[in-house]
Amino acid sequence: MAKIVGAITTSHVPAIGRAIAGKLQDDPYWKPFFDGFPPVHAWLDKVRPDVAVVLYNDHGLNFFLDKMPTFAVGAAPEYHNADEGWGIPTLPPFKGHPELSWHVINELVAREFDLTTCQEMLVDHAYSLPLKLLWPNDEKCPVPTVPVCINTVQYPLPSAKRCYKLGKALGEAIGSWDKDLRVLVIGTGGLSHQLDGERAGFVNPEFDKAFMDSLVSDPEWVTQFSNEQIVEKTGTQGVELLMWVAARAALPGRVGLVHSNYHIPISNTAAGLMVMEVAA
Amino acid sequence: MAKIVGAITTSHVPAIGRAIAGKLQDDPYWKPFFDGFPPVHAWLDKVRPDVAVVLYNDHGLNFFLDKMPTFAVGAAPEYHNADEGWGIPTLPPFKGHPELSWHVINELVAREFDLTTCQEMLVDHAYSLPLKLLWPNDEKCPVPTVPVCINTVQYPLPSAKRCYKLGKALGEAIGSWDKDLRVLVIGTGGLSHQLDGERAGFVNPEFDKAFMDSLVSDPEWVTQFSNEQIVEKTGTQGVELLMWVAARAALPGRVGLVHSNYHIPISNTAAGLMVMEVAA
Amino acid sequence: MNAASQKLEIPGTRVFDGELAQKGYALNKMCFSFNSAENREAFRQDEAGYCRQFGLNAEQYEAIRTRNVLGLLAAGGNVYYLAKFAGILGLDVQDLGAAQTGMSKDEFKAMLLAAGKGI
Amino acid sequence: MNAASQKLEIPGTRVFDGELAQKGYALNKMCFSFNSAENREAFRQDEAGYCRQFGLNAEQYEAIRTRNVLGLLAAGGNVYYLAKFAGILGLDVQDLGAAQTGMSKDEFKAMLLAAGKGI
Ligand SMILES: [Fe+3]
Ligand SMILES: [Fe+3]
Repeated sequence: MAKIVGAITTSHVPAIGRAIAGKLQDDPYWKPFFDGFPPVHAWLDKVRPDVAVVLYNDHGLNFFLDKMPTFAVGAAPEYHNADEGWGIPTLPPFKGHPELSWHVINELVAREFDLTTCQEMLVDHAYSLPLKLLWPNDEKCPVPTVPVCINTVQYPLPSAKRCYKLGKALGEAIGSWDKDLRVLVIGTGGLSHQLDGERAGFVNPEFDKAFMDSLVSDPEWVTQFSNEQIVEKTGTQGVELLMWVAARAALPGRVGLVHSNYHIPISNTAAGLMVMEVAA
Repeated sequence: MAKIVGAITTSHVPAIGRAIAGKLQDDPYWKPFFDGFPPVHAWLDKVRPDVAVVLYNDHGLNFFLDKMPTFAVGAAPEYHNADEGWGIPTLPPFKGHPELSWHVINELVAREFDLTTCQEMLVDHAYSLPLKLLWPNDEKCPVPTVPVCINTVQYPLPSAKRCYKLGKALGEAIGSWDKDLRVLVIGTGGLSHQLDGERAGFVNPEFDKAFMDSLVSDPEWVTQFSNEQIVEKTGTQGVELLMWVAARAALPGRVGLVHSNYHIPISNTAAGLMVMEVAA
Repeated sequence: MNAASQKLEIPGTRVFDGELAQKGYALNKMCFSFNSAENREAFRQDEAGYCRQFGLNAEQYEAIRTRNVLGLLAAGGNVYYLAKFAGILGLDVQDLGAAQTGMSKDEFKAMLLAAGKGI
Repeated sequence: MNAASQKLEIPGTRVFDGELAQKGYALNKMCFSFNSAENREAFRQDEAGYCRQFGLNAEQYEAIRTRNVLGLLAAGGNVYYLAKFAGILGLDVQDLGAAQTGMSKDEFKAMLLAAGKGI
């Protein structure tokens, strides 16, 4: 049976792409952010995942308001990164894993998740950049991936509670996969930031820290809040922490914290990073 | 508060469009089918709905396999009928009801249905023809409508059990709408038929009759079956009865049967029709 | 327990699952394009070129070329999309039914009428 | 009980709900089109014509014309789509932040750096 090796949660911001392209990793502005990743690379070398399931949110590249899914799961042989409107160089295509995709889709629909399935799907910076941060030295992402996209564009968004349930069911689905492979779960988004409105630039390190702690010790803590309350506490785009909630929930039982980092700011964003393993 | 006046469930087949265009209502082949509708018209004259929520399945007009939703709800000001590939004349656009659409979307997502929301949406014969059958003398459908589309194209389809829950939640959502309007629920699809494969032409009147009876007396009866079992009993497209399950479930409590009709064949299909009211 | 593994065998019947959906993607995408009259005309003008443009494999192209309905299904075609191809050929669902069951169209229609007797 | 009616007022903050989604549909559809470099160029060539083609209302067009970020939000713009318009103008999210808060870009950046001190 398949085994989940752990979960990595990280922020994503288009500016990371510019920093990578410009080799700014050691620039004083960027160093505290990029310095979070070598321990992750060491952990990945140790656990050697065969495939990654990536929870992320689309930023208006693949989905528009004519067909806006709450939860979308990719089932393509390959996922292309594409121009999002600002002409940043795109990363090479990501290999898919249709067999795991369909297994996950079948199991989640059987568990009453009303998925949108995507046999063709463009993936944006929320997908491409975290994978590049995890495997910076590989020209192409070395593991095949399965995208799971959560709507953070148009309300009503799924609640933190629903996302927790999605993650839990996803973990069970992966665990029931009849293949002897090691699966990594990735959640990208957040932490506190707000791009739009008079409150632009809002961040909330106290809440972010409490949230990061809760993922280890009490992962359902955040499900007490409505999305509007999460926005109040973390900013309009802080609600992207929903991907972290789902990724953590995919890990069965208690977890151990392998590594974490937290830094403000990158661009307008409070950047968080966590690596969690299933407790022995 | 809004009030559900009842539910109408009916089959849909492209050939009905050809029969209407050709004025074949009194043709011996078509008469037993069209004769089912005058009692429905009389009932509609009595209950005078202000708006209709239409559960139907798309046949590859609005959705493709690149983004195939389990449940999609329309939130457009207007829905256009369009060429489905065989060049049948299209019907005039259907007026939407965005306010009810968003109310339903908000309530259903709050109840953990993972909808795809559609602010632009083409509607096919499964939508246009049943509405034309209900209001044959109006050039345009006289009531605004809200589309709720259930995937019957690509497996895994939502189970009958999940569709029952959707319908129940939809009924609660409508019932909680703070407008003094009369809402009609429509479900289109089925009954037994199979278009594809060596078993094409399969129908099953015994099962259809049992299913129609069950909607009145024991609406959860059919939820004991998996979709594969429903296909075995009703044919590959017989599974479109899922829309009937959801429409019936939207009616709170016990129902009275106002009218029903059943006729084989129209085209390859066993045509069913039911009008149900909430029991006093 | 594994929901996906509960497969029911139904004679003469396929459910369009992930396996078929993967296999038939190019074919179904082409048929989906036939919602547009312009695309139907482009297909009529140059069938082989149109099929190539959508990346049909040899099995799919052969089934299109020979109007082989069961072959199209075996190649991953989904009936909801294939119906649009049938539209190009001027075939209705009873023509398709006859073609798949090996009956004449009259026999196929008679079978359905018989099924409606005495219900 | 009515899930939709539980609205929370957050100063300087809007959630993009059904009401804004309806209001901003044309504007957001135009901004979505800016994923394509060709469309960005078409906009640059003829801003007014491009906006007309997408059916922007007067409020939306005026906010586009005057590069008024808060006006675009008030007109139903969604930040994820508006970011693509910002891309055309060569603005990053810190330019947008400054524009919305009335700070200079340097002040806005300094505010964020200060928020990161001593965490
Ligand atoms: Fe983001
Ligand atoms: Fe149908």
